[in-house]
Amino acid sequence: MSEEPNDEPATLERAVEATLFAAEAPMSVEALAAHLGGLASGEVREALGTLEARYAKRGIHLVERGGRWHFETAPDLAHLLRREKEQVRRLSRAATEVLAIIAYHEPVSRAEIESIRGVQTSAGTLDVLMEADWVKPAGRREVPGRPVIYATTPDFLDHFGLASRRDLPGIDELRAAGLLDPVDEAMEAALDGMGRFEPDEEDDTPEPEDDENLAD
Amino acid sequence: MSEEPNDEPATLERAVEATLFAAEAPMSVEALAAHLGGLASGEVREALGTLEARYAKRGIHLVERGGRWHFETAPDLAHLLRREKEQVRRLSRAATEVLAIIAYHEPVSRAEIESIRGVQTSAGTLDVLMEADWVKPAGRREVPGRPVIYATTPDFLDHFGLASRRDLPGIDELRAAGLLDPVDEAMEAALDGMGRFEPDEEDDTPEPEDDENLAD
Amino acid sequence: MTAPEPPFMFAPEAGRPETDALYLELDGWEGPLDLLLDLARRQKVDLLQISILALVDQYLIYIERAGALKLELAADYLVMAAWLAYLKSAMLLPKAEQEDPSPEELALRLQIRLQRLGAMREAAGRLMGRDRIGRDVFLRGAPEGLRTDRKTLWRSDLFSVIQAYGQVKARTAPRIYHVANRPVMTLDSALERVSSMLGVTLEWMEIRDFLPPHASPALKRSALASSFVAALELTKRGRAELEQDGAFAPLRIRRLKDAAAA
Repeated sequence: MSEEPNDEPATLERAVEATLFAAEAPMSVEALAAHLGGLASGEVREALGTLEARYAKRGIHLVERGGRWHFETAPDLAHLLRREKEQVRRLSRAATEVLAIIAYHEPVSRAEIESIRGVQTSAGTLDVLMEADWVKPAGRREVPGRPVIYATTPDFLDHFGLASRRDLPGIDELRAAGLLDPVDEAMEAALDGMGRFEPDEEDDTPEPEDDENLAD
Repeated sequence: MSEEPNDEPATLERAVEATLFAAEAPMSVEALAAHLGGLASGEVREALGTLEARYAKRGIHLVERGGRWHFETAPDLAHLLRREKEQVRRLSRAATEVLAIIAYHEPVSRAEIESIRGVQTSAGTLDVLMEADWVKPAGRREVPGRPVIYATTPDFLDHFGLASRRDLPGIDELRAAGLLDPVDEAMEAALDGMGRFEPDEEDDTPEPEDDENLAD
Repeated sequence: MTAPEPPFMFAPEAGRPETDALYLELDGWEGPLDLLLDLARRQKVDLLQISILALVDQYLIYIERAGALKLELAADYLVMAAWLAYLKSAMLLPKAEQEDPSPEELALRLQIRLQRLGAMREAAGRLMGRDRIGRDVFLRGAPEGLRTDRKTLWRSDLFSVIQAYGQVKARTAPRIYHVANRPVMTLDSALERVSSMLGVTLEWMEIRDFLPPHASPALKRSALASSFVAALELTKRGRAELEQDGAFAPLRIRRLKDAAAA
């Protein structure tokens, strides 16, 4: 190794480095001095200064917060600690129905959604729509129980390419398009099947999860 | 700061450094490469090599154990850290012997362990080693009774600071001296060496160990 | 008789305290083989060079002393003592009377086993002496941890939404059911019709003749069924009698005379 002689850290510097590395909480200069066998605070402070400079450009920094010192990841590398993985998924049939009802009837309470759908709506369904940012709570209905009412968001219009909710086809247009005809099970199945071949469905495949490897 | 320009770490080096510092468990080259966004293993390996050298004289070392990397405090600073942090379970003598036998002979059955020690292994001994995650069942020996055979784990290498089983202290000498061979083989070799026996050794072959009795 | 194999397998190990000192209690050893190994080590030579006779004597003396002190000896130590005594006597016998395997072979086997146990005991010591995590080297006390947050991007399209709404509306729209008014002849009207027609004559008449002549086929089928039931009912009341020549032959009916009188 072509390390310069002055690259060799002093004993105290190494001791402070190892102690702060292994510590479960940040340590004050005094705590460090006591831990290292009753050193003078000045010596410890000096070692901390040297270490701080040594780590300044590295992936880890030695930092002081409220008089206590600890190592932490360099701020510009924070994204490495929390990595976000995006996964594109197609909205389920139930969620699409709830979304449609909210879009056509807003603002609307959960009980009203259920009464229109004729089936109970699982809690997760509304959550999904809110997570997607297409639906938001829009106050409460001033009736007994003061139920939360829901409405669509600007993101909803955005995603579905609508200038406004008035662009949604009316009941008469739906009927004319044959969309109000009763749909039997076979028909629904056929529609579901067709759904699989839509282009963006490809994204539905969960990506390979490589973070599992990190665990072991 | 009077740092040399070549002291400035490369981006990948900083990223690997920060990731391993933050990780809660040792990471393989592959896990690192995946975490850092699908890099080539070679690049990561190179960065690890540079980092390992950089930390060689510091209070913290970068080490590889069983193919996985982690940071740990320098062994010569143990006295500074041990006083508050003694957290290693004390193994009974029986457990240390069983662990050594498994490590040096693996994979090895319980009967084989017992035949070396000349004493039955109490149920708790293997449990302790498995609970510590140093030993795991590794299939069955294809002999009558199909006994379970045991082997060590990556955690074992990690805990005892071994890069691989080849680093087990004295394993090469023990193997060269035939001390890891079964007793029967050693007997034959010794008897052959003495040349005291006629060619038809059949009857002289030492009877099989009383291992069968051990299987419980 | 063949010489007994050395008793190398003994009672289960107990939780025995670790010790390097040679206590008179036998609690310090992991069984007789372990005690033998300790005694052999005292000869300070390679385990393959030890004097087995000396080792046997040491072991037996040791066991005797323990006995003299009235210490409870585990059976396995006594079994080993007996075997060693046997081995010693065999080794002292003239060669001619040797058993098979020979005492030398048994002694060699014992040495090899001691050697192996010794090797593992040493290896265990060296292993435990390594820099161990949590004792000699320490991991980071408070790692930040690596996390992967999974964010779901939801996708849908306008057609799916509109279609879903259409289906909800279609599924839940009120439905009106039309039940067609089917032409039937009730049993009451059939009864009335059959009994009045029977009043006209005393002759046999076919059931078919009671049917309305210009009725639709549907009404005719209903009338046939009702008229048949009406005929059965009148017969049961004793006002008429029925006659059929065979299965599927024409069914005929006529009024009973006295019934007419009644």
